[in-house]
Amino acid sequence: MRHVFLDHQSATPLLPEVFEEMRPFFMEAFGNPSSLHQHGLRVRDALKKARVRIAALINAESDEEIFFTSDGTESANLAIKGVAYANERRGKHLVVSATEHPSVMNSVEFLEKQGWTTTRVPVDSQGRVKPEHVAGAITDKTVLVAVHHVNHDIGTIQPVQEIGRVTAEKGVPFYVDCEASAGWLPVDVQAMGANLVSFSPHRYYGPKGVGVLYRNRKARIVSIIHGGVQEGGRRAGTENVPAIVGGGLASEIALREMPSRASHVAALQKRLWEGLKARIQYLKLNGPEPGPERVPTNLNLSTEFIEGEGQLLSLDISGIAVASGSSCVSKSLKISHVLAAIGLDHALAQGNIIMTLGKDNTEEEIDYVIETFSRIVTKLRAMSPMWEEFESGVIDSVVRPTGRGKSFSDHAASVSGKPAH
Amino acid sequence: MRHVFLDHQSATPLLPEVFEEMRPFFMEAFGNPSSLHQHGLRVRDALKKARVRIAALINAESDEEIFFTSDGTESANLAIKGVAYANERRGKHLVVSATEHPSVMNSVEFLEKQGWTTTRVPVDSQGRVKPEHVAGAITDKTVLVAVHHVNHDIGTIQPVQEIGRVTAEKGVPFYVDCEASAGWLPVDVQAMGANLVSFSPHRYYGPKGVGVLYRNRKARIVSIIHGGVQEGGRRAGTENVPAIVGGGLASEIALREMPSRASHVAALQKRLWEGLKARIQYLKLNGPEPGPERVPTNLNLSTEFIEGEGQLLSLDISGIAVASGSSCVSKSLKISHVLAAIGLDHALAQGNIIMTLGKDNTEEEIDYVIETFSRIVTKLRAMSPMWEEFESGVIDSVVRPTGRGKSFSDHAASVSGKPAH
Amino acid sequence: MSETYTLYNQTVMDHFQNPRNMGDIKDADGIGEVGAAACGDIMKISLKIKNGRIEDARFKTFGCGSAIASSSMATELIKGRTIEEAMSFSNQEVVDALGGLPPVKIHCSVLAEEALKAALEDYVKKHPEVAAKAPAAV
Amino acid sequence: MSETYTLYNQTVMDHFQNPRNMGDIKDADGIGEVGAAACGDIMKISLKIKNGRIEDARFKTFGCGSAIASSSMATELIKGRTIEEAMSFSNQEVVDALGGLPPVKIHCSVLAEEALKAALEDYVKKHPEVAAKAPAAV
Ligand SMILES: Cc1ncc(COP(=O)(O)O)c(C=O)c1O
Ligand SMILES: Cc1ncc(COP(=O)(O)O)c(C=O)c1O
Repeated sequence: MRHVFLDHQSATPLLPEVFEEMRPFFMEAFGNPSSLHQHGLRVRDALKKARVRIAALINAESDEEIFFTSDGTESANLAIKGVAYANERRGKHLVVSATEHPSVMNSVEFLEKQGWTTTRVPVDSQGRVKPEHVAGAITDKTVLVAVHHVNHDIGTIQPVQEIGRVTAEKGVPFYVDCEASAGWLPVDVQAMGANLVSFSPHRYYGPKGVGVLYRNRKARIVSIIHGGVQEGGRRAGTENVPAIVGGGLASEIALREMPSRASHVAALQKRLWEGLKARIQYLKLNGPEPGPERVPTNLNLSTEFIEGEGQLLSLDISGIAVASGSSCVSKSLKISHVLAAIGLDHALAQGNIIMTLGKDNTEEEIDYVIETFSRIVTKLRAMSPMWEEFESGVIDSVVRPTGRGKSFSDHAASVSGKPAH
Repeated sequence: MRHVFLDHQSATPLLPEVFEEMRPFFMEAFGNPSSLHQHGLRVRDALKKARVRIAALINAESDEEIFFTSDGTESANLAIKGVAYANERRGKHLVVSATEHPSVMNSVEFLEKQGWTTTRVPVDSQGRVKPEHVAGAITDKTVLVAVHHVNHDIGTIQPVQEIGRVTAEKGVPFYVDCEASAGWLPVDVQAMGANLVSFSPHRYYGPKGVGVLYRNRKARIVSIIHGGVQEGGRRAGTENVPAIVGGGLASEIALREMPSRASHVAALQKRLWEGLKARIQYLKLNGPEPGPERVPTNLNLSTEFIEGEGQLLSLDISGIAVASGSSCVSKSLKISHVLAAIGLDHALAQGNIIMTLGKDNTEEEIDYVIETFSRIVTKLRAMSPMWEEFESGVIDSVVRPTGRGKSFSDHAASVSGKPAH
Repeated sequence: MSETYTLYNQTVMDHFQNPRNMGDIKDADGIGEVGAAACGDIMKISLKIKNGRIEDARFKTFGCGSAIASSSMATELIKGRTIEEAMSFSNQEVVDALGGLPPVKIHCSVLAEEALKAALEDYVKKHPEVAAKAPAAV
Repeated sequence: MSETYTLYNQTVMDHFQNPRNMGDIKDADGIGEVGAAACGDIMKISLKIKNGRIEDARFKTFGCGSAIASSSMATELIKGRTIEEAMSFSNQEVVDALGGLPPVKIHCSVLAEEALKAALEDYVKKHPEVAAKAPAAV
């Protein structure tokens, strides 16, 4: 069977050359960077090299601004809580966009339980934050503004540079979660005016087990994982040396290959979206059209009248790996808060499918996906009472309304006795 | 040059078979366990297997009691803060021993800034905590007792089983940091009466990048790294799959080989201590004598009249890797708080050297270390004004007092103008 | 990858991929359509009833794999039962027949039970004489 | 491992391994012994002074590698200087001559400066006629 991996947002395979770079650090150079002998000093040098490479990827001024954590989630937690705790006396107000990743959202919620208040800046129907809304949300108690570079679900590119100008003007530290952009789009921390940036090399063919936090001197942070004085006192715990080393090389390669990777996936993104659009009716693209406002790796689709998990499972059976933001696939039985934030109709949120491209996908694969997916949609629609009720005029389409029938949501509420959430 | 690695407390090389077990999870089975497709499900199975293996190492009732973090430090943070935050309404008092690892001590200090209070239970001159002191420290506001199994610096084995009976009687959750014992001594969470246990496979030939927290249902914890719902909602963030897989196998092997590894290092420990004692005068062993009260991997020595970093550097030049708890080798310029807690004279704390054995050390290596170390001590003493002042009767020895001269500490204070810390 | 990894067990996957009794019954004697407020799934079951016995059962489902498998299995199980027997049908039968469902997906089997009960209710409403015989279940 | 990794640079390592001027001077003209409260290091420098010039300097050090290297280097640097020159000796000279020290170890070079100054002070105390000539530095 053909295997097509279209879930690069969740994972990317390690590059063979990165694996080779990591290999000596498992058995031979196995030392602890805190040790003062040969074994420790050797790996200390290796960490330094990784820091320099990662600084280059994001145009940091100095490798001393790079801190290693265990993943993107921990980096986001450190950015949010580290700044909040460090500036507790100055103020306890945070500004975040409504479509931040759960690692940001849930960090903020945790702080709210400890007495912080947060303003969640809404996004438009394409998922974009307006810089003026950020400006309006900042108070004299605000100690941090957090707006991600690219949305993990719908691929929207945020106007971070403009927001960076706002925060600079107001003198508030600016944190940009670049997990969904780093390695794929240029991330220039200086041009962005970012004081904190987080990401993880596992998103661009580096290893799992390492996250990065960039932090410049304009943002004070304290540690959130306490213990030894690793990472300049900002992150205690024995460093995951092989992963850091691998993350360094993956970053160097990502920087070098960015133009070719980006144009490759952009072409596939266009081919995939246009192919699907031509073959499948009542299909909606969530987030901006492919182009300058959307990351070239991501397509977030809603297939009307059918539910996401069934699409995902059927695709998997055909060897195609995708994700979904439908409530059925989430452990919490809730639709992605991003889809809620862009005001997506519940009917469409339920039919959500996320396809994320990588450098190794091919045109043939894309054509196979288009073919297979349209077959699956037909099969699932044949099973769906909603499709039948749409065809018989009981309910209307959200994607292409006919003016006949009631809305799916009204119908769903009437049969379930409660509005869907 | 000969290379003798005697710093197994800081790092152990990965076992080749563990590396092989991890290998497919970098490039082939690179999926994210949260994904619902083939690639995700495959690694989900692998995590489950690792959990079962780790549960077996510590005799946990169920693999559902095993949570993965990034390292022993994070596990300790999660145990302490996770329990503290979860039980905030019940009480805000913690009991810890005075010689816990910094990951525990500094977590507790952080909580103290947020309104918790802590009782630090003192240890005796061998570093042992008395169960009755723990009992006496518990109040009706106590939500956690933390006493490590084995001390990371001086190798003291704590009477955890007795302490576990105390905490069970009082109905207070009991957390045991087993980082310095797991894989080397039997850790039986049920026999210990522990509700939480932390450790990291990198201490017993597993990979860096993974920590373990055992937690049973009697201890409520909340997450401290917020985001997705990985690890049953207890630890957000993309799992470090290869490291978890490797940690699983390393645990299985450690369990199987524990008797032979333990008796091997115990014999070397005896040989090393007796050899050094016979060759070097004014040498003190910190912590209990090799035997049932001391972990067989560790020797913590104080070489009187010379300082630790010089010993460490000289040993390194001779190919021997060791650690030191002297203030000169710490980034904070403070002696190990463990040495302070056992009331070690400052003069001896300064001369501290820590040698930790591993399964691959040999008798020949030990003999080389004895030979080399005694040569180094002679050379450094010849350079030391303290040795000269001892020989001339100005100051006295702490290890073997002669009754002549003042104490080193008095002398040091008089020349530096301030008492040393 | 040589082995196949599936989210659900083989039986569930089989019923998802090759659903039994998918579709509608023309001139159904009872139709039930219910929705799960928890996740937004919708299930419709139509029944053909003759001489107090379920002769045919069909489903249509808007929902996840386990919802589709649950409705497929429920219609299989229910065919041939009397109304009285069907009235006491429980989701646990579906779960058991499917060889188990993940805990978070048990509600899918509940939805199947509810859709079936709703279809029976619909039938009973149209046939008050049946209601008189089995009042407790409705 | 083929390469050698060292905590300090080559010069520091050389002075640590092969310290210059280690020892005591019999009948020294000035002896200074100082300690660093920060870390507990102790350094002793003894001087042989003839015609207002440092003829010989020796050290003994209880301390880390950089403390030993700093005292070795300080005694090297100071030999041949006049008392007046030595009075304005600064730890930075030691740091520079060693090709740099890690930030956390700069205090070791300060200790060397202090030990030297203490030894000079000791000499001056015994030779009040010198104090009269260079009062500022003491
Ligand atoms: C935008 C964004 N932020 C943070 C994270 C969390 O990173 P990690 O999975 O490395 O913990 C993700 C994960 O996909 C993400 O997409
Ligand atoms: C007793 C003890 N606890 C906790 C830790 C911290 O573990 P890690 O180094 O895996 O972060 C250590 C580290 O050596 C330790 O010895």
